[in-house]
Amino acid sequence: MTGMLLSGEASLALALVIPALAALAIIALARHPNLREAATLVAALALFIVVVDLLTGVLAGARPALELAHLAPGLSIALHVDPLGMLFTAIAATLWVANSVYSIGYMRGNDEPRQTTFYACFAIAIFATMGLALAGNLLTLFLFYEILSLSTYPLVTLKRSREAMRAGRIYLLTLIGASMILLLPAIIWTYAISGTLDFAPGGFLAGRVGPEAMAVLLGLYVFGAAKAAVMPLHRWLPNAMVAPTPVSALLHAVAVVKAGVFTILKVVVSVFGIETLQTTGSSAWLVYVAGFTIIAASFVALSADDLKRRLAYSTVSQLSYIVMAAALATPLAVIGAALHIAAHAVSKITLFFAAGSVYTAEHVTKVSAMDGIGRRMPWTMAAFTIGALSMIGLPPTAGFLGKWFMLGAAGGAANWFAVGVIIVSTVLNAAYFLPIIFRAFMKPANGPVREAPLAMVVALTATAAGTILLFLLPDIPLRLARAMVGV
Amino acid sequence: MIAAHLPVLVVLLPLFGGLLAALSRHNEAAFWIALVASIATLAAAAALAGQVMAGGPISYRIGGWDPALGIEYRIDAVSAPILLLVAAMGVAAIVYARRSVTVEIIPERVAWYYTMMLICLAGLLGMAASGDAFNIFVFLEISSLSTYTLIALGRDRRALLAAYQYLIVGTIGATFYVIGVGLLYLSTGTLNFGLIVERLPEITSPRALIAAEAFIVVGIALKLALFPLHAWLPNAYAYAPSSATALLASTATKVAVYLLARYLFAVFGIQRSVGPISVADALMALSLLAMFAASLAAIFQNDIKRLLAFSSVAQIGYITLGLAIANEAGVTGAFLHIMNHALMKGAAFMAIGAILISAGSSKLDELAGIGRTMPVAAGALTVAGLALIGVPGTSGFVSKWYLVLGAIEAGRLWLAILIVASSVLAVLYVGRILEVIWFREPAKRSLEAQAVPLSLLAPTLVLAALTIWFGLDAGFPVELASSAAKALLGVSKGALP
Amino acid sequence: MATPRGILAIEPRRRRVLAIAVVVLLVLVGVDFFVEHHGAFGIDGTPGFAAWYGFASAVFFVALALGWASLAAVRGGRRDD
Amino acid sequence: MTDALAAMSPAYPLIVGSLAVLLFRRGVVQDALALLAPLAALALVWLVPEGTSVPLQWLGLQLHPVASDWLARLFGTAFALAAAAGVLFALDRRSTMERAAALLYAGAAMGVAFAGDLATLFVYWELMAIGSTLVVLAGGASQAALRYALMHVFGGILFFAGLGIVAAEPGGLALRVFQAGSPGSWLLLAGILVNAGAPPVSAWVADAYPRASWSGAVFLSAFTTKAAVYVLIRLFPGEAVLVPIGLFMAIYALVYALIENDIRRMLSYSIVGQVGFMLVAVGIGSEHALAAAAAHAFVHILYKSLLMMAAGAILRATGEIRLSALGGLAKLMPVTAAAMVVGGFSLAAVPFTAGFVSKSAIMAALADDHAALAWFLLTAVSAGSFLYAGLRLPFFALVNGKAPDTVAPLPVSMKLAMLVMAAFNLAIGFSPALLARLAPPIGAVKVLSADHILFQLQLIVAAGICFGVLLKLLAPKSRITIDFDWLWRELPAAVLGRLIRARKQLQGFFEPVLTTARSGIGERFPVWAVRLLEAGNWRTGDIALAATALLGLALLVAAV
Repeated sequence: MTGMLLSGEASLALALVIPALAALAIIALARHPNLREAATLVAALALFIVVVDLLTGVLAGARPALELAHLAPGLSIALHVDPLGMLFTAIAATLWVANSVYSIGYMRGNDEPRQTTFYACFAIAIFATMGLALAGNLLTLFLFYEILSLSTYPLVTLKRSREAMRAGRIYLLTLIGASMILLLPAIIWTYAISGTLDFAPGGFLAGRVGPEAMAVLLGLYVFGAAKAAVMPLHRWLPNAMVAPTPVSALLHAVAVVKAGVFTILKVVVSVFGIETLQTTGSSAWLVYVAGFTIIAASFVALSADDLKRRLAYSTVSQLSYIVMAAALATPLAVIGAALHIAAHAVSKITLFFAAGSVYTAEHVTKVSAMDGIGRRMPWTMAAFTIGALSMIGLPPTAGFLGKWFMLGAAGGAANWFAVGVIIVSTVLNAAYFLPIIFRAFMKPANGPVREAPLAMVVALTATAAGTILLFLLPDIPLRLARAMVGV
Repeated sequence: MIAAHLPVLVVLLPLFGGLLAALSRHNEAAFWIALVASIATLAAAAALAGQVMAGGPISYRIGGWDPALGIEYRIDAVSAPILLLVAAMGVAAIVYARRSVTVEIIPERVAWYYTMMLICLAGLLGMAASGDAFNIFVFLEISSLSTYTLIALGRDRRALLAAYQYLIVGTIGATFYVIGVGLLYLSTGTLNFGLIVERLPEITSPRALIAAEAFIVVGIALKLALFPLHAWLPNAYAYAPSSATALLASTATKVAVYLLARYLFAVFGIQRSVGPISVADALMALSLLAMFAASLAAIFQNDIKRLLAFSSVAQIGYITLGLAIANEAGVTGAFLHIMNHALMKGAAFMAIGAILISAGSSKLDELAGIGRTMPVAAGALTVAGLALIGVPGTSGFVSKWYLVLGAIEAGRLWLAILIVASSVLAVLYVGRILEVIWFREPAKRSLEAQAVPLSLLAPTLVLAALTIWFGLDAGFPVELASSAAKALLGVSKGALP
Repeated sequence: MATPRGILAIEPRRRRVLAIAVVVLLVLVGVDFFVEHHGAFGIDGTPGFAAWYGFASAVFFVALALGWASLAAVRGGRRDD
Repeated sequence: MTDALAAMSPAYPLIVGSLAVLLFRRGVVQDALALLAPLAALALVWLVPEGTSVPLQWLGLQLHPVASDWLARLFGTAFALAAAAGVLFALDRRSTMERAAALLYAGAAMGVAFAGDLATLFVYWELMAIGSTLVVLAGGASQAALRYALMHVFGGILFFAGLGIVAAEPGGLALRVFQAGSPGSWLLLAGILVNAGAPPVSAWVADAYPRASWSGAVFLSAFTTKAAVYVLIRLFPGEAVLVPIGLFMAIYALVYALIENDIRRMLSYSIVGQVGFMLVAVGIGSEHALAAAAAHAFVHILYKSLLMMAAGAILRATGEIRLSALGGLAKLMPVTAAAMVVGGFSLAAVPFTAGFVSKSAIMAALADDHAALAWFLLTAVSAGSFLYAGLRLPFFALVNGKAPDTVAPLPVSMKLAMLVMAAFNLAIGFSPALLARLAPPIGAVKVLSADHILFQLQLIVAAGICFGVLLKLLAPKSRITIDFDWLWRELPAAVLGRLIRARKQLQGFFEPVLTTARSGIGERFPVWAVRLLEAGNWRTGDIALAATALLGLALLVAAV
């Protein structure tokens, strides 16, 4: 009926089981690198197939659910697909495939240590992402949110250097700390107010709590989900840049920061309900906070010479687009937010792939050292260019999609602050990305053409192509985003 | 037939087991006696818990005497979980002791050690089972004396000092307690809890009662290491033999907390104002201080056992905080945490004990990379650590959930934030351990660590597994804890005006 | 007769060209009197309007441009070229 | 067949050509492809039937990728001609990047002309920005290209923001007439005006175009600003605010052109000025005025390309583009000289050039509308235009001064391109009906009437006399004049520098305070706090004392 090969429940279970088994297999195959990587690839492909199957069902209207554990009366660990979760699941599963291919090239090309740890923790992080995306209630979401924080800590500290350990401490303390101090009380408060934690279309807090308290509660959620890196809880992200590039890609594109904005978006849509926020105006303040983050992070990016740092602040800025759109709390805005999650994922992973590729081939990390690199690594830098154009939001790239809806929403809501922020930040985005491209292609090359290992080039070409494809064929994410708000 | 005598059997079984073990004078035989006795005790406790959950409180009169004259054993929803917990931890600690004593105890004293463990168990169980204030004092002394011995049996010379310190402090506590009980008796003319509660409304001048309360509460507070009366605990836990530490950390303080709850809710009334502040507020202030000060102290420790000991002080703060919140969710949280903390701290101390036995050190800086050579023990320690933080999926999360829920339902969002904020301190001290044992290059000691026998690891792993089990399916402990909370809050209506 | 100096110092060849131009303009203005005008604003329909208006405009814009240049011009190049 | 054609935007051949150029890198094949693409586009401009193509679904929107009418065809023809002539002119420049970029650029402009809805239009609009940036970049000046790109990103996002907002209005994405009233339409207008080179960002034109290669500037002069005029005609006809903006642009550009030394910069200013004429006409908004604006845009593409070609030829042949360093080229480069004179005269609307036809149409429309101020000012500007384009430029480049000994020979293709463009200029000048066929509403204007020609001749000769008298004052000087670009090239750096200094001062002020505070906490951390944290080392007496104290306290409180 729904065109699915597997039953919905089976798909849900498999989405968790496959990456978990992959982690075990990777550990078991630690001594056989080729088999170990094969395990990663096979698992990634298997997960991809399962998710595509699930997607067919969700597009046809199925909403499978699965209870994993019954924690206590009223509290359970349960999965329940909704369109937004499906979108995130699909993004993460797809990018896991690309990232696995890329990782093999990168980890071997740079002879990185502790590769088993890398692949195993990566698989666990995917496991956590699947659980988080498919979570049926806040408790489940929180559980997987924390697993994600913990499983990525070994990745951030993969280099084990003093700097890496420091970054790891900041990473863990910020993410766990914020989630404990703010997110957990927010969830418990929600439970105390409403007696339920199950996500519901349209939210379930309407009328149960006053506008001021609702604004406070929203604040707890937004800052509690520090993975969304809303200022001032953004410092962990640039610090985590010490990790190898595939890890950065995981943090910025596949899972971690997306988990943050996903949480916020999910809470806005399925806990508060956008209509409730709209009528109470409880999210108005957040537009300003997110807007400030967008602009301030862009300025920092503008002044950063380290390429990955520049990309990191670009992420901080882009994430707050999503948060700002969520705060606008109109159907159009949250559609834009959902699309921007997809668009940012595929373009930012392209940018990081390219940065890692440049590092692998040339050991260049500074923007100022990238003169002529585009002439030497045309594929890599062409992909970088596409990713950068997407960050700016130019057609024909995916970045256009989200901005389109956000601007329409901001204008429709007559929120001129938001419109102004998008305009200014777009120019700033261009101001910190274009010089890299110009430098790379226009300055004379100081050596022969020498691309990074094939696996990396294949991966980054694929994601760059995805960035354009998503623009040309936005149908599936758009349908999911619309279904999310029921229009 | 036996079922009717279960309330007293649960105390007598370990007591006689202890005597037998002392008589056997043979290490191996003593172990088996202890094991059988403790398993029998656990069975008895489980049966009792089942009866209570099914049919309500059980009253047992020793020798058939009327409670006004004789001693009543009373098992209800509040004490049943404690009995179950103590008995279960007893089994785990004894299984664990089989191998740990071979390294930590002089062979001639091993049988004696098992005896002391059983007697200590008997004392603790007695405190929980008895419904008679003075009888509780007797059991308190029994458990304390055996505890001093257990600590003193540690090979480290500092263990003797720690035992001595605990002896002094424990004696002060017991003395305070017995003075309080005396005052209570003077006021009410009875030592039976039920009768005391019945007669309370008739008392016109509560001054003596208030003095009794002061003595009893401070006395118990010393035993449960309530901040700032906690200073004996770090040394005692750090230098006691591993199995003793595991037993004490997961039972002794918990029973004291139970006693405190009993007195505060059933007898004195927790919401009552003494002078300008209520008892609850004072307890809350001390609990918060414990949570933060002890967690901070834990961060700066280098010896993992001491670190965990400070962590215990902090975690006891959570429990007393739950009592101080004094609504159903809060007290449920407190009782949940009594059980969950026992499991996780038991696992943690057993794991570090295994590491200590194998690698010869419990110092943080000497155990770098121990996760490489002892993955199972380090894994158990990790699970316990995550539970201490309150990571979801572990039992620590569930108890924290109820505590925060209690705070929010009491309309105190700030308190909720403080509770979770202090668990961030746990992130720091647990994080230190995890970083060192997993993410550092192995140190010399770590590389030389030998394989650990299964009998050490099995109870450790069982406790760690339970920590996760109760984190994912908390139905059973929550049911126990919430009926305990309901029982406590239900009787507190009859407390002092 | 003193030799003109400065901007009015006109070399002979230019003088010849200028003279021719003036003659041409005079002829054009002369012819202008004999054609039918379709001025929309009155004054623009008068004969010779374009001649004087054009000259005045040209002088005005030269003055404006040179004046602005003397205010806003700087020597050398730009910092970021 | 017609259905298939109806869906074929004339943009496609150019974009495909751009990709083909990238694929076929060498020799004649690439040349042929590059020339073929604009010609194919030209053919399509006239083959695509008038009307709107079948809608396409994308992003939940109804898109009309192709829509054709006389206005689209007029601009399409101009763009195709400019692209063809530009490619021909640049045939000798072997830069695949510039060639591909130029075709992309032309294709995007074509796409704008034939877009049937706002979203399609925007996509091509942004593509145009990318293509033109690459053309500038191909000249090698990456800083200028960066500024250019940022300016277009700015314009693009303003347009985009406006678009996003008006799309939610009842009209949706339909191309329709807006009143600059709602914020959405204001943003839209602002975005278009950035591309048109309106104040306060006019300076980008003169900043970027002269930095392109000798051939690149030819392309640049044709598309962006004219596409903006086209969009204004479509979306904001009769928008009153355009009149003052256009007048300002005309006067501003004239002032800068009169004192500019770099030929191509001068021509770039001239673009702004001529677009100013068009904006005034669009602002007037009568059917006649709109057609005149369109016609002027068409003609402007013809003569400005020609002028840019001439300038490019001079740059190529001599390696020099400053008037102050040039002179006497007329004899050495006769074709170029002729092209420059024809182009300059056309710009200055000398009778029997194309510029005369279209400018007359604009002035007639102004007169019809009784826009006195605009009419008198633009007439004056016309006289001034002749000063620089018809006189100052040719005189100092071609006549005055010492000729260089030799110049590099020009390839035939360049000469051919200039001759073709010059021929177009003259053809329209002699036969205004050619232009009227493209822009039917201006057919009514009688251009080649005696009084009209006389009027223009007087204006020109009078200006010429002024030039003859003031020759020395207008002599080129090596200098730069502060322009609007000061706002974004100097001001931010100055402000930023000041901010950084201020921050340093602030730090210098707070540093001692912070240091004191830090060390103070460390040193004076209370002894009791340390003791509390080290509870494991308490003596037994301490614990007993604490217990007794607590008990005493409790009893005390109870006793009170």
